[in-house]
Amino acid sequence: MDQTRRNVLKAGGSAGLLALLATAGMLRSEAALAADWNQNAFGAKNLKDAFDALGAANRTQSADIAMVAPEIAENGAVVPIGAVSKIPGTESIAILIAKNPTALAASFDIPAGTDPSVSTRVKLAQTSDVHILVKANGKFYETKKEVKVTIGGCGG
Amino acid sequence: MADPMRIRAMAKDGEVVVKVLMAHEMETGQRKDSAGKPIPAHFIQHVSATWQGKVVLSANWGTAIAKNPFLEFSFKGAKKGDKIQITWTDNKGDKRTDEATIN
Amino acid sequence: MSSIKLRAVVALSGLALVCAAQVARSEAAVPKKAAAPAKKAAPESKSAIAAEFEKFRDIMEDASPAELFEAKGAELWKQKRGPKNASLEKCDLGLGPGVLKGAYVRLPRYFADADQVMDAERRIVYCMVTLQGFKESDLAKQPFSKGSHVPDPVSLVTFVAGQSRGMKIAAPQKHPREREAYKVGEEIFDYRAGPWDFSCATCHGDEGLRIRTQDLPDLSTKKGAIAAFQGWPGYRMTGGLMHTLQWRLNDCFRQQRFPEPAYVSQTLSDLMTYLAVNANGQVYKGPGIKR
Amino acid sequence: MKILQASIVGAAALAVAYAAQAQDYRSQAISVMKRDFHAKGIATMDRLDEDTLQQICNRSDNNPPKGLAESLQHDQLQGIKYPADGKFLGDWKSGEKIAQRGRGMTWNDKQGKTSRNEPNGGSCYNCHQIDTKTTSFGTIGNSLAHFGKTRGYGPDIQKYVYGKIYNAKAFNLCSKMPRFGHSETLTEDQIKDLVALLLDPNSPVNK
Repeated sequence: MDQTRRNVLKAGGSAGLLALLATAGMLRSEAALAADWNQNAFGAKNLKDAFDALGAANRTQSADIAMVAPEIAENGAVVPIGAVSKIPGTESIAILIAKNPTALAASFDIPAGTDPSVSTRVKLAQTSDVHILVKANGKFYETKKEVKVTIGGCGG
Repeated sequence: MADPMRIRAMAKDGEVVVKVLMAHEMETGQRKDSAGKPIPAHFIQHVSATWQGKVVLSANWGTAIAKNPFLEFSFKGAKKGDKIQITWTDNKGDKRTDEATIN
Repeated sequence: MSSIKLRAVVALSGLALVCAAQVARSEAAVPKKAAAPAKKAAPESKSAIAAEFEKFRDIMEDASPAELFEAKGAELWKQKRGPKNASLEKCDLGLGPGVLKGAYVRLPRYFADADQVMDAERRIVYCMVTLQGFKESDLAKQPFSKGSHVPDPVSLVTFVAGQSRGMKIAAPQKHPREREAYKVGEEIFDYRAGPWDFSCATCHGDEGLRIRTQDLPDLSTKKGAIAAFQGWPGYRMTGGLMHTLQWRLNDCFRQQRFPEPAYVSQTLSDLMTYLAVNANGQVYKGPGIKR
Repeated sequence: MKILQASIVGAAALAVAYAAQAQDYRSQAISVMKRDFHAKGIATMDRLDEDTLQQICNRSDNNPPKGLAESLQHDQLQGIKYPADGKFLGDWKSGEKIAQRGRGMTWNDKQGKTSRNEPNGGSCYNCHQIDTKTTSFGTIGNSLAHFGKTRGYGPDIQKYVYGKIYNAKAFNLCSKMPRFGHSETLTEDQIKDLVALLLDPNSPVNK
């Protein structure tokens, strides 16, 4: 990966790049998609480094991001997380888990025509804040919520 | 070879809601086997959904996505009977594409 | 049942004579379940946690990873496999060869061809052996999901169970062997032994209890039995593994600190008969999600 | 396992009496289990054999006649080995770990330790509320929150708690609680640590 490309990724994340190419109507190979995977961001060991690697060092707390997540998760191995952004011009939505060994869990690019609303299920190593990071019109917005992880019984 | 995905795509009120389940270990690389040897990371890194050749969702994933991953999203423009393709690619280069009809 | 057992105690010679007088009294005055009544700790927090778990369980059941295994089982059912290169489409799950709809909720039942009361997995394994030529000893080697390994019977049971989704549980009790299975199952359920003096009933014989944050249904009641029957086969969040009732009972015995019951054995069929019959009349929702 | 003479006679008589019953589903259940089970790791087949106490509890729906219960409780009490140094209070911090740990004694575990080579756990939180900071606790047993604060810290209660953990059946014959000392699940030092968790004034349980 050359330096220019790295800078593009660092500045905009794969989200911006993909949106750009999508609007340009370019279909890319799987190899190119895989190369988009932001090693620095996904490899970051803590929240700050992950935000930095996504170019999201500066973020605004926003009430226009809704997170659906349990207060207390039945099992940290499968925690449902939903994120909805009401911020106009939402380009991407990322899920970060503060206390996981690597903080960035997922990043979704939202092309025009797709709702800024995604759900998935994540692993939580322990009780942790879960952050939703939204990129809209080149700016970053954030909300967070604590999800508790408990010790269970025999497994139903 | 990886098992097929389960894709449900339902058109409702001008929108298509897509729910996908993928069969994948999503091994974090942080675990050890019973002999104490680290189990190498093996996880889906990229998922994309296309409708009529247009990417309607593209995601990059890390190791924190739960085993046998679930993904839900919705988009506008498609109608019943249209087809949607989902493709995942993992860190070992394995990939799988499945198709579903919107209903 | 209680009075029969007390009569057995009365029948004690020697020592029993000493306490015969108290027997009559205890029959009248002492409630049936006298073992260490539990004082409920913080019921508010219990219900709040349980409600939260339930809400997100519902979200996940809407798209349960169990579906992946149900689909796999459907493929396996049709495929010609095994030494005899046959499919399972002629397998009789109790409603006739190849009849899948409603079969799961009518098991365990007595099968004359095997002269056994069989639960779903035991019957499927029987079909894999008789129709396809697999060896039971091979299937029993690693019968439970582990890591990325999902045994074929697990996917098959999940598929078969899915064919009873939304149907009422109707485990039969017509045949004498089915009634016997229920009675023997009940005795196994109540049998305390091992270093920790546990029976199934130690944890599952009273209402409203929980272990850690996990609710413990009282399997001797209708309400408790359906809670335990429901959701199996289940996708277990811990480890992300698909498991059947065969696994659930096996692991209960492990945690009961017992030795290991054989895979698809009578012990497990009898216990499942006890459970299913207690749950009779209630609607089975299909393969589910478990903690 | 130590069984007193009277109990052996009782058990034998009971077994004989019971075998004579018609439609004996219980003995059928026992023979089915003995045929279907196999030893695995430390979980040997003798675990399926009832001792006297288990026989009595199994045959009375955990509600034995009072006289019999008292006599057998007495036997159980006789078997408790109290610490030779007469001290009951160990280290509550270690006690908390033992209370949290639920592993040990299954067919996956090792002799006297867990599959992870830790000392056996007491599984206490599985059934009891203890330190209220731990919200994941069971309700099979009663709440032990603020145990010493509400019940006192004296030597008598220390001895009682030690004995109760060592062999709960000495106090309530068909209690659901395992006999942790009697079954050699926990060592003397571990039981002392648990006593301290409940009865050390500095333990968070009493804060």
